[in-house]
Amino acid sequence: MTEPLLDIRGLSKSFGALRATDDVSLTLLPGEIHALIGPNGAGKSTLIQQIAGGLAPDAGRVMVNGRDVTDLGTADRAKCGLGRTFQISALAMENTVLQNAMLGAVGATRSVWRFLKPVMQDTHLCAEAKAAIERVGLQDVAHARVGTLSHGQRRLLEVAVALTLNPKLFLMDEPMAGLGAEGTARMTSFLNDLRREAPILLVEHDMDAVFTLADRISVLVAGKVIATGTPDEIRSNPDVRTAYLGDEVPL
Amino acid sequence: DGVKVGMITTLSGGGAGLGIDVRDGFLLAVKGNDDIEVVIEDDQRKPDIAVQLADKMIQSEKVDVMTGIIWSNLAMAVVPAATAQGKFYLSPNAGPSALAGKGCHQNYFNVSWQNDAFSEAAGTALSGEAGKVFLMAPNYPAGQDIMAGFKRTYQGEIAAEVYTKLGQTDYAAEIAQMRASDADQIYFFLPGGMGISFMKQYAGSGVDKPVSGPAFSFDQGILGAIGDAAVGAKNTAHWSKDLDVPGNAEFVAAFQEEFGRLPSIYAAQGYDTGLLLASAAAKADVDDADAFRAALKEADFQSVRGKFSFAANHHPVQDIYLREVIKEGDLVTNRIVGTAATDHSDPYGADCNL
Amino acid sequence: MTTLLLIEQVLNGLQSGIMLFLMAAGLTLIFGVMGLINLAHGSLYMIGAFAAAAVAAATGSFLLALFASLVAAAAAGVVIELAVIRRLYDRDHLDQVLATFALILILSEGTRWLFGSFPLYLDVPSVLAGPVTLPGGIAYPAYRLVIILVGLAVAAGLFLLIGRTRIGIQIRAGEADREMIAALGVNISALYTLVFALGAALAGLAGALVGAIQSVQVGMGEPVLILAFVVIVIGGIGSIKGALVGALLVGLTDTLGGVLLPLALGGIMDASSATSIGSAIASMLIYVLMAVVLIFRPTGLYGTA
Amino acid sequence: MLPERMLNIIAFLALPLVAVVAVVVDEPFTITLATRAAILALAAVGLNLALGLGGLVSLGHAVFFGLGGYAMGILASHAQSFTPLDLGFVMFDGTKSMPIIWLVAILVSALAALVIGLLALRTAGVYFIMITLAFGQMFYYFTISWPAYGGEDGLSIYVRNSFPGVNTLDPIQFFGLVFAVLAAVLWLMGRIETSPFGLAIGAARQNAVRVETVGLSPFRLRLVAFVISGAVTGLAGALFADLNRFISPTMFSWQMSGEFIVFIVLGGIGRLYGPVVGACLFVLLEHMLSGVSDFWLIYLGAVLLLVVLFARGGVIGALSKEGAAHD
Amino acid sequence: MTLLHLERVEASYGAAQALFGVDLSVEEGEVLALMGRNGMGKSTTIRVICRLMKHSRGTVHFAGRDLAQLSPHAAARAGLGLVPEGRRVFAPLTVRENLIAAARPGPWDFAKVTRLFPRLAEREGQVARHLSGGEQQMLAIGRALMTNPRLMLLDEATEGLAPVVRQEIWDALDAVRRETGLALIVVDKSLAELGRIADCATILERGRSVWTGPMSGVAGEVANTYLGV
Ligand SMILES: Nc1ncnc2c1ncn2[C@@H]1O[C@H](COP(=O)(O)OP(=O)(O)OP(=O)(O)O)[C@@H](O)[C@H]1O
Ligand SMILES: Nc1ncnc2c1ncn2[C@@H]1O[C@H](COP(=O)(O)OP(=O)(O)OP(=O)(O)O)[C@@H](O)[C@H]1O
Ligand SMILES: [Mg+2]
Ligand SMILES: [Mg+2]
Repeated sequence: MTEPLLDIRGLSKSFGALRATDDVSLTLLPGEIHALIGPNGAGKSTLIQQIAGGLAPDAGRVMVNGRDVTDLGTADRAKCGLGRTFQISALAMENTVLQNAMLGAVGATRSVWRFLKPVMQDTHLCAEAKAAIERVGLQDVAHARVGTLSHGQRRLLEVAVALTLNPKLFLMDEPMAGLGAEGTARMTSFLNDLRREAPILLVEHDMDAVFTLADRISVLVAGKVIATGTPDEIRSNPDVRTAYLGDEVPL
Repeated sequence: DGVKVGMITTLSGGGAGLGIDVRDGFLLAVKGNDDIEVVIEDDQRKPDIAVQLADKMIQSEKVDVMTGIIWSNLAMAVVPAATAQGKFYLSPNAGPSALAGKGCHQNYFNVSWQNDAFSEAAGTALSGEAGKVFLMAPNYPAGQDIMAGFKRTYQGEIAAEVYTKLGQTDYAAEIAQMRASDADQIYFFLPGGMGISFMKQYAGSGVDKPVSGPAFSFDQGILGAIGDAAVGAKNTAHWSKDLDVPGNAEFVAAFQEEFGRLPSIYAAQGYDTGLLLASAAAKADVDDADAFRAALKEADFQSVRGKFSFAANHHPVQDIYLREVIKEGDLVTNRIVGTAATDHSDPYGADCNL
Repeated sequence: MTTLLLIEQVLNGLQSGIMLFLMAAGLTLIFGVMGLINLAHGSLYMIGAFAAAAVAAATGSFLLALFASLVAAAAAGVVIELAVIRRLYDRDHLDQVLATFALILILSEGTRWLFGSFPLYLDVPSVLAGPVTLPGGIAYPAYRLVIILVGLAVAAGLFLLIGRTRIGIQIRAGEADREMIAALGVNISALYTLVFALGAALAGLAGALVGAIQSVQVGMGEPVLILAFVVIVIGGIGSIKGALVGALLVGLTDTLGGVLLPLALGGIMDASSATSIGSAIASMLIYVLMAVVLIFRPTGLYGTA
Repeated sequence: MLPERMLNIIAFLALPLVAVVAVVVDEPFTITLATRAAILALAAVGLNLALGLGGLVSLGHAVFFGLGGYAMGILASHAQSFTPLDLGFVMFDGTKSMPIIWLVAILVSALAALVIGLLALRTAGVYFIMITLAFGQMFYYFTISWPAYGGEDGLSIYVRNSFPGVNTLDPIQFFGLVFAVLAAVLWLMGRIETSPFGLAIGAARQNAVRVETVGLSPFRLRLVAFVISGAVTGLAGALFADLNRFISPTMFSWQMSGEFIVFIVLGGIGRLYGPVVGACLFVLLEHMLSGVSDFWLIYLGAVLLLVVLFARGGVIGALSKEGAAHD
Repeated sequence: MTLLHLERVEASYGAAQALFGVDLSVEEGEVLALMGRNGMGKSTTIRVICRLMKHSRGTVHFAGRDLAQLSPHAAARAGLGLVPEGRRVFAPLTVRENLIAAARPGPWDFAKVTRLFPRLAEREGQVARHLSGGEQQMLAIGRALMTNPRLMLLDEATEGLAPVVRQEIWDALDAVRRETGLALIVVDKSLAELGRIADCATILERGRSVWTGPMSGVAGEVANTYLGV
């Protein structure tokens, strides 16, 4: 069996009396999309935060590429190859689309401590950033300020910035949210290709997308993983149906 | 041709009252005098602005004489540079010790007092009768100077010495210390609003030890704001509106007529400064610096303080009176009750090699 | 120092804290709850004091003077809000700083223009003039006890208004997202004018109450402004309880620091340097307190991120 | 309406133009004013790196301004009085040479900025404003009651310090020197703004989480910006002390810090030349209005108010087509 | 009776025009689906209706009144309830306070809203900042209900909600509509779910309303051309 790129063991996090994640373990293997689904407030974003370094877990370890990153901060984990997108867009709103992508490239190439050379004249960084923008199809608005983009366009830019980091694996929190039908379809096929570059831990409420993309699905309910399996196994799991799916997804 | 005077003083913001008094007194003294042309600028009580304005006076206005500064720290910023460039400076207020001793200058004339003067006189006057004294002043050079002046001449015991924060407005803690101490008398220097706050709070505290201080805390400009709480307090000054010397009553009347308020010691100092300047301008041409300096040195004018002359370091030799705060009808004001020091001059002159 | 004196100084510290809270109360509302940096708070404080002094001089009634301070400051607040502040809510903090800084200049100098450059007379009413004797034999100025009571009443009133009433909730919602609360049908502009006027009135009341035992003069508001900000920030922005605790801490630190430091240093150096160094450090103490609090609790004692 | 670049060039060249005209018509005080404007602009340009680009609203930059000033004052006064400065581990004769003074001013204020930054940058927003204010007040009260260098009275340095090849006593030459420093710093700041570092610190202002997720530490970015910013303001402090030949605790006062912020907002936040335009305008207003009446501060207040209310993006924003540089 | 009527509405963000001519109307008790690809002007249209943005041309009438005359809060009081894009809950306020801030008299009150979203009752005292994404979305919907509107505007109101919850919400809104005659404008991406609740649809393309008709008409050719499905 191949080594998992992401291996989390026994992560727990409580807010007061609430156990937001409760002894969660899961893995992400090369080349796969592992979807994490579950009802609202089940602890998915909390889990992603603990993996990305925004929240310190009460217990448990996070291993990236065989390295224990539990005690590292967000920035250092990003350097270890964690690329992520947010449930609510986190972008530099006054900057242009291209500048946001450039920022990713600057971070990835560790070239931030340069004070005198204009960043926009750095052909290497520019090429990286432009390539990422093109891949998500934002080249037409490359010079628009992010503040003037529509919601959907911002979601795409989130992904583009993550791409510039050339990460070893992706954490994506609801990348389809706010995308129209067409956009969702494009994003779906895009992620489908992307998994070959780096595996994706995907949190998503769009069941069409999840069942099309996922190689494995884990279901989180009230902080606990109640099931992990192939899409077919999950689809037919009666607990999952009552807790989460309802009758949306036909058997 | 006449004398061009540059006056830099504080005309805006919280400390403006003093500057306005000095200016008004000065203008009253030189009113109608065609020999004297006055340019006035507002220093906002900021040293760097005062320095700039001094440059302006010297470089652009090409004044011959400068005057007006109220605060020691602004004077320290402006005076040395101005006198070094050959200008005369007449101080209508503030007399930092540095400018009286080693830092004295032939073109610097202090027409008010050296900072320690009032408290030295108070120390002398209170010696013997006051018993143990509780001293209080803000923690800055002028505060320390003034307390040093008192301790220099006071022959008795100091019960305690407290330095407060500059600009402090609540004195509950200090008043509690006063109550608890075995002092018989309080001597304090708290200029402006600090003094008003302290006196009001002291009056409400029920502590009934007599208080005294230099005139700055009991001057006409602020007595109105303290009200009855100040009545009975003793203070030392070189002037008072009831001082019976030639010209004083006329000055008080003219000032009241012109500006609709009673003059303060600052107004009197401004007035004397104006008189001094006019006397020198009448005698000598300002372009002849030596002659003009000699004319200033003579101090040939009728000061509203009575006799007035300059010591070798160009600081005043003058009488300092003991005043008491009284109530005249509705008006709270000062009355002279005695002389605290005769022909007083400052002790720093020894270091001055003029 | 005797124990009794120490107790009295602790009392002094606490009462000075409550006085500080009273001075900061209007700012707590405007800055802490509405999220507006109002540097002109000190000017409103000054306006209250001047209005009170003018009315007290004219009528001789302290109660009328207090009422005048409320009315004058509230009226100034309404005018300022309508003319200036209302354009600043959706602006950067910095625009608010610059605009209210400009207001300080206008209000201070305007007051000086109206009332002259000399301090005004305002004294405590004669019934409260003397000291009363507290248990333990401490003589304490009666008027200060009144200030303590008013301060505590204002604290309680604000706490209820902000934390417990629907208007309080709506103000806080408006601070979080003005556009959204308007879209929910709340007339947030009118509400903000009202709250600003209330904050101004509190500042004015404090100016009159505290002005009676301090000096009523142009520029009296500026030190108050800084202290009020210190108090609110130590307590944590938006928390009335925090502001009260912050005020008490600042009051205690300031009072006891000034008294105890020179004494403490007296043990290790000669008396005169002990007093001068001790009081030098004492004057920095509340800022040290604020820095230390913020270093360990970056959002103040009771603030939330 | 002019393009912003044109405006910047005009604003930048206005200062030396005024100074040169002043020489021709023999109005040395105007040169002094221009020098004052240039130095205050320099201080605000320093602050602008932290404030405009990094979003760090420091109400304590007077600390660095004052430290620069006291570095000058202390070194020059020891040189003047031939009493060596005893630092405990070395004795130092003091100096009257500007380059050395500048270096010391820069180092001392950078060091102070490092320490203050390490502590203050744990906070954000209004708390940051207040903690920087707290440090400013500590320095202010300390210098007021510290008698060695004059306490509240300050300290006069009677003769301006020297710079190789320049007669600093001549107003226009001193102006030239100051202006050259300002020009150099503006160039540097322009480069920093467009550099990778500039991009990152700007993004950190808008969204710190974003910067972290690309593997950068917002804290470190801010600290570096704060240190550079403090160093520049410190240099301005040394120049200011030399202009006045005088130092005093007011250099540390919160009003001083506040004025720097006013310059920036007046000129236009987030603009390289904003502080320059703001400082020039402020000095000009102060100079012209103070003669109008005793109550001239009312007019100053009114002008400032009008600018904030109706000129979004400051004076540059109002005059150029671009409007607000950022919110 | 026509509740809301927009005619040839144009609007801009500064210099950038976003709406070039939008016509739409909603009858009392009707559910209108506002559709279109990303960035076509759906949210802008909603903002214009709620007076969060001023339109530069055209007319907006609601319940017989010209909305151009009204400020945002007056429009809301006239009966518009907004669930905005991106939730915009009041982050520092608790769940309960979020709801109370918006309350106006009517059938919907705190008890009824928390019955619809039991999760909100569980989190009653928690500040909205710390709610999960979906919980915030529930709160935004609940908050709009608390104003007891006549017309509710839901801009991507079910984004990020679990499928079961979405179903519950649509069912609940449908029930409310039958009971009280509440009209809805819904922006949502799931064509299937819209099909179940909406009566008719208006499709926007580059800031213009290009197609209006019954919901059943949004299929095949139409859906393909305008929505890319
Ligand atoms: N800082 C916090 N303090 C208290 N409770 C919190 C905090 N952060 C999250 N929670 C609670 O923890 C639970 C898990 O939240 P989380 O955001 O992880 O949910 P989620 O699975 O991502 O849900 P959704 O799909 O709705 O986004 C929620 O009930 C939330 O209210
Ligand atoms: N604040 C803004 N400033 C400038 N332009 C904007 C702004 N907000 C939106 N736009 C532009 O207006 C147009 C319409 O945007 P709108 O948000 O109404 O689209 P939408 O249909 O809601 O899209 P989505 O489905 O992505 O939410 C878009 O082209 C967008 O770029
Ligand atoms: Mg989530
Ligand atoms: Mg939208």
